[in-house]
Amino acid sequence: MESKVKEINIVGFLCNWCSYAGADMTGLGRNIYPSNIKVIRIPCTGRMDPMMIIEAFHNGADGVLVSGCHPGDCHYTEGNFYWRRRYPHLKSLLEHFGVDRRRFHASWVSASEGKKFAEVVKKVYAEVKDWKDNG
Amino acid sequence: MLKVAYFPGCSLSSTAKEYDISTRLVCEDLEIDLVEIPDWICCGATTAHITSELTAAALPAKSLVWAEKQGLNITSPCSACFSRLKMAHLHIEKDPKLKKEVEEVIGEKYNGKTEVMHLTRILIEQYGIENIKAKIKKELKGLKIACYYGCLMTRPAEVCVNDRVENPMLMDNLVKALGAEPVKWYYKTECCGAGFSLTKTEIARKLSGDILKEAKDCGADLVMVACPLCHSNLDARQPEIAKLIKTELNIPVLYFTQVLGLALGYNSMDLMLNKHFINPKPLLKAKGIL
Amino acid sequence: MDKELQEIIKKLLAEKKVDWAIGYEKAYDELSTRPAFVQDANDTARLIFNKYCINNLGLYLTKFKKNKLAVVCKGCDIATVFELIKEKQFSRENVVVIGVACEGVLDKKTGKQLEKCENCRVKQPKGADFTVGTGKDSAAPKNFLDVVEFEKKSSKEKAEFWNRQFEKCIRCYACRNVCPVCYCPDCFANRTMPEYLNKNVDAEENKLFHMIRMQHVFGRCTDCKACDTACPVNIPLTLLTKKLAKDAKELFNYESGADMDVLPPLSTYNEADSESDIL
Amino acid sequence: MARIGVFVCHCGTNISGVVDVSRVAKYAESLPGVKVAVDYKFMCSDPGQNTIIDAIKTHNLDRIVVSACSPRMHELTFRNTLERAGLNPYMVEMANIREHVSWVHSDNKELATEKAMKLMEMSVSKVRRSEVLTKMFAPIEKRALVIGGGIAGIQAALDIAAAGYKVVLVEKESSIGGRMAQLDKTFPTLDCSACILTPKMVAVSQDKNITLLTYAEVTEVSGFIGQFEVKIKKKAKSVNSKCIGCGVCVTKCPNKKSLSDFDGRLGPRKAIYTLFPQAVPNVPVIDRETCTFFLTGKCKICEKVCPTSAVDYTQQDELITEKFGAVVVATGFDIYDHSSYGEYGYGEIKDVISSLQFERLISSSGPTEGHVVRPSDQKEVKNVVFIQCVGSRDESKKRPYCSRVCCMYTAKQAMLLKDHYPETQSYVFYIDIRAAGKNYEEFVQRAQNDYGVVYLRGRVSKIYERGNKLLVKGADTLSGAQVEIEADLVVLANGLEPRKGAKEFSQLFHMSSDQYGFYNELHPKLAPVETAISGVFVAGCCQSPKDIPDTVAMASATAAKVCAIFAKEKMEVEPLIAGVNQLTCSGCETCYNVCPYSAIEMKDKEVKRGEVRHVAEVLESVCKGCGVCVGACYSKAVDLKGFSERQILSQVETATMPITNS
Repeated sequence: MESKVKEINIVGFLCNWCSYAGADMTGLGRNIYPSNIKVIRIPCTGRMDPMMIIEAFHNGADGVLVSGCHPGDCHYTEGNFYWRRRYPHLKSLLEHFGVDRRRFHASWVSASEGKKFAEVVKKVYAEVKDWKDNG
Repeated sequence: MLKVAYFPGCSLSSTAKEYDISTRLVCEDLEIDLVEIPDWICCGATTAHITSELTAAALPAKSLVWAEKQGLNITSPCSACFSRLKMAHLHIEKDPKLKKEVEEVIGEKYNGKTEVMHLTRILIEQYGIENIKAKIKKELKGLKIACYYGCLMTRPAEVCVNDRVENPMLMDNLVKALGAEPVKWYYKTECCGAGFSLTKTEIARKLSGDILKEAKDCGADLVMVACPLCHSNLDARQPEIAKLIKTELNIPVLYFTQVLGLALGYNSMDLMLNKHFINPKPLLKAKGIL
Repeated sequence: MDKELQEIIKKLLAEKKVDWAIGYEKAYDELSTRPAFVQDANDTARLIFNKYCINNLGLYLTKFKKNKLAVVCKGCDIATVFELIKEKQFSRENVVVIGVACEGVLDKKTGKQLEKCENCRVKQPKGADFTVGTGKDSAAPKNFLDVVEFEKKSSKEKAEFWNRQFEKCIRCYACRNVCPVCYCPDCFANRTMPEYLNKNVDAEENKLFHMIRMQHVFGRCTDCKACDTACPVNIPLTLLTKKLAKDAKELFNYESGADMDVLPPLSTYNEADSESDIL
Repeated sequence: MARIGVFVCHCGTNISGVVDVSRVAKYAESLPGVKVAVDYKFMCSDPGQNTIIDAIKTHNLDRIVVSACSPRMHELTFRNTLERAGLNPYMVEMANIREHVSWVHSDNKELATEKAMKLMEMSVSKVRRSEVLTKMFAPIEKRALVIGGGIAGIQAALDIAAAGYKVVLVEKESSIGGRMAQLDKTFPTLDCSACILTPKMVAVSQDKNITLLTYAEVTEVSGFIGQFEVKIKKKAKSVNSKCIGCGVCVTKCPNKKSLSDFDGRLGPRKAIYTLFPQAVPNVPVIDRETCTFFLTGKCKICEKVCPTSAVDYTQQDELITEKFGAVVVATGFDIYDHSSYGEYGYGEIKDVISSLQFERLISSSGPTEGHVVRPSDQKEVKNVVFIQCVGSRDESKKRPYCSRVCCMYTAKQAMLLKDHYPETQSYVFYIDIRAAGKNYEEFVQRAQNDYGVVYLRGRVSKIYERGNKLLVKGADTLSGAQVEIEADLVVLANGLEPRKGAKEFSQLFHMSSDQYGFYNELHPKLAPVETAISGVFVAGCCQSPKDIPDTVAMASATAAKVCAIFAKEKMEVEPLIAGVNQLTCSGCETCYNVCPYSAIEMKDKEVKRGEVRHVAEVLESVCKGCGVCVGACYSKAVDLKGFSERQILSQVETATMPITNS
């Protein structure tokens, strides 16, 4: 059964310096993307406490996206490198608990990649919808 | 007792028989146990590695695996065989896909435990210059020798272990230990043109001529080599080269095992010195060595 | 073997090399052992080691931080000790590790050998200060067959499986309390601000607790099975701890407690780390 | 209970054209703690801000949510608004309903409005958990330490001193001047290096604000911005302050066994020596490892001839500790050692020399007084081959980077040679000519057109010694020909690499360096002279190869950064930083391991009465608020102000809840 657009809820965690600014750039370029994503601003993907993601799924989020600076571009030089380690481990663990891998994503979006941010959200939306509709 | 797997190769069974004979003789004298690989197969030079990477790796792998099973390092006096064995090992190690294919072809596991060492390294580095010195019966006093290494022992840089690619010293140090004088020259690793030996002989003549002339100009009495291909170019082609460059060369070319053999007291017949186109006997007699 | 063990500890206590020794003693029946804490050199006769010594005594090290301790460790327990030293819970100098060779321990409830003992590579303890007895290590590496099998399930099946399991959970926190690396002074599960976890006991809330606990011990858990053994309602926690071990190995080539010089996987990074799954 | 005001901005029609702003405001009113919610055309305008200030006063508000554009745009604006209204500036949150809603969801106004309501609600729940944060201040020791007395260090020291601050300039050699002092002329103007450098060196020695410590090295560093504590080792010079620099001791010293490193080891150096004639300070030092007296106990000639009794053999190394507020690191470069190049003779052919050796040869104060002669036989030269990219752009030597100056100095050296010896002919082997800089390309063109320098695009495969000549074999890839040149001298354009020991030195400050050992700047574009360590700046070639103008500019930039720190009475520190609850800290050192700024200190501390524990503590003036420690801490003892666990958790909860009462 096809789920209604409204029923899909995605939480986005964007780092302040690249991806949040990139999402602002998406706005400046008026690139349309699904409104299901609700963005929470964090200073850096290194700040990303895995507990917050577990809590998000626990609270009923259908999808989670964490986006940060490309490796090497981190405002704090190495925060995203730590995130890049937490992500595969967390994704694998969540999957083990039954959180489908289509529901949890990470991306690198720089402050100038407005278009890319829209593409990423569309992709995440499509994956989450696929999970919701087809199990 | 130093024990090592021995890969003679095709040249040493034919055109460079004297290299094989002197190698076995010298090693026996020094009590180095050469275990000839039973049913050794072609190393692949040069037809294999210009046509198929897999064949080029798989042919030597067969011999390498045998040596590995015996727990031995492997050596070949022929620079081309040495180069192929070594390069195959390096390629297989670097490329897991190739490794898998090779293992399928030879039907055995390749672990890469065997080290490929040129005979010069076995003798000079592993056996040791000092130990050789202790066995010398006849110092080669007054003999000026140009040590010619050629390309296959030294290139690419990965094969040239513990020596300097551009100015190798292994054989020079040996010559010094034998009481002779190594000549300082710059053509140690220049190309002799063996690749064009049959197809564009004029190139081989030109390049070999440069080497011989430089050796002569630097005052060498003889050129010492460690490769059958270099030898055939420098020795067999020498008369025609001399004619071509209108210079009298007449500079004998000996294998390093032969030179070592002389110092260990062996004679012309033992070392098959009569097999060379440029007769070394007059020179050696003049220097009081024969 | 017990005699040798007792002598070593007796000497350590008598020479004042340690303040306390932690070992095993016989409990209420032949199949039961319990941790023994010995302070007096003349009191070592009760110390034993046998196939029922299932506890990981590394647990108690963080509870006696200020003392010099001797601890009896099976080969597998040593990994815990090393992990705790790496996490600066005490210094290597303050603990004397007495390794005991072990042929595998039995779960007295089932009478069967613990699954982790099957392919044990540390039957002969490694890295101990004293070693008692000799053991024969398994040649085969640890296998993750059951985890691999479980991973093949669909995410829906997995979720349903765990929901069934966590419906049983009574949140007694025994799993946390026996875990040697769960030494936080104030566990997130007890916090009220922020309230990471509701205090009500139901399958969803229980699952949240276990998910967070598993995330917290990733790269630190030595898969000692203490939690699995302690669980009164038989939740197969080993399926989770083994998953952690598998991921640490596969993602970061890391084995908890194996190498004292390598930082836990989430405490460091490599510029060449994989980013295959990142958009 | 919080008293929250919500202000929804139309942004003209930018927002209101898509989002039903009055519905957003209405929804806000229904949320717990919200006392007032209004929408307005331009919240950021003066009347808009005044609306907020008035509402704060009328409704006694203590927290504000502004639903408008991106916080990256106007967060500061509204923080100031709150401050003007007498509230703590950190009690405002913005909901980004323009960039993240109206501009990107114009396809569905209903959904856009609902999302705007949600984002506003998330901000309300976040601001309810905001804490009053106070700007922090740290004291500043208004003295700067400049390490390295080359042109970078000299310039930085002079600029900081000119602003009226005290500077200590530490140089490990006996004189300042650095690499630039070794050069003969400079490109692209060909003015004499000493002529432009010497006045600056003298200015350093005469500046009352500058303390010059030559023959000294930094050995230990602790502390942080504003409060660095640095140990400096002053090596024994064996000559005291009575020295007037007459130089008699140097002239009379009979020991000339050593070679002068300054002269590229092409000439001798006495055991008592000054680095070069214009040395600053002009005080000689005794090299105790070669001095006859120190080796044998006999000689003492220098002591006898000194007119002021300045020679003092009993001097000892001295260790001093000083405090500094900021540090400029300008430790410079070494040239690549070409002995790894077998094809150029392993550094063993005497007449194959480095570029710096050539500088000394052609310098009138050099070992040959400016005569370019062959080191092997002191004969004059006719054909000279220059080879570029030696230890640069060479993967096989693990030096893939371009050293930036070699193309230019090679052209310069070839021109100087022609100026000195019109009958000489120069050949340059190059890969590409990189002459990016003001008047640089023109300069290289002059070398080719006016000076007849022959440029050959290709590499040299081998250099042979042939009689008393050098036979240089190479490829000219433009014509496809093999080239052979009979040369008298070969000059290599050695690339630039970090000083030996640069890695160890960086560890003193916990600075990071790249794979070659060059120090990393904080940001490659926007923070090129800062490092990850607050208060430590880098200038010159220790950061990457660069020429003199770039080095000087970079040095002045560091000076500006240092002065900006010193201009304040106290240092203001953003309060959005991490903090440790030491009661819940387990002392596992995870945060200490992951902190990119070394802002975590581990301490044994009495956290409860009678209970000393190993716990973490945040150095507030060092922390930059990235939060990596928070993400890594499993004891949940570290938290980040402004992005706390409570705040984010409440945002997560709100984000996943359906909209109520709408």
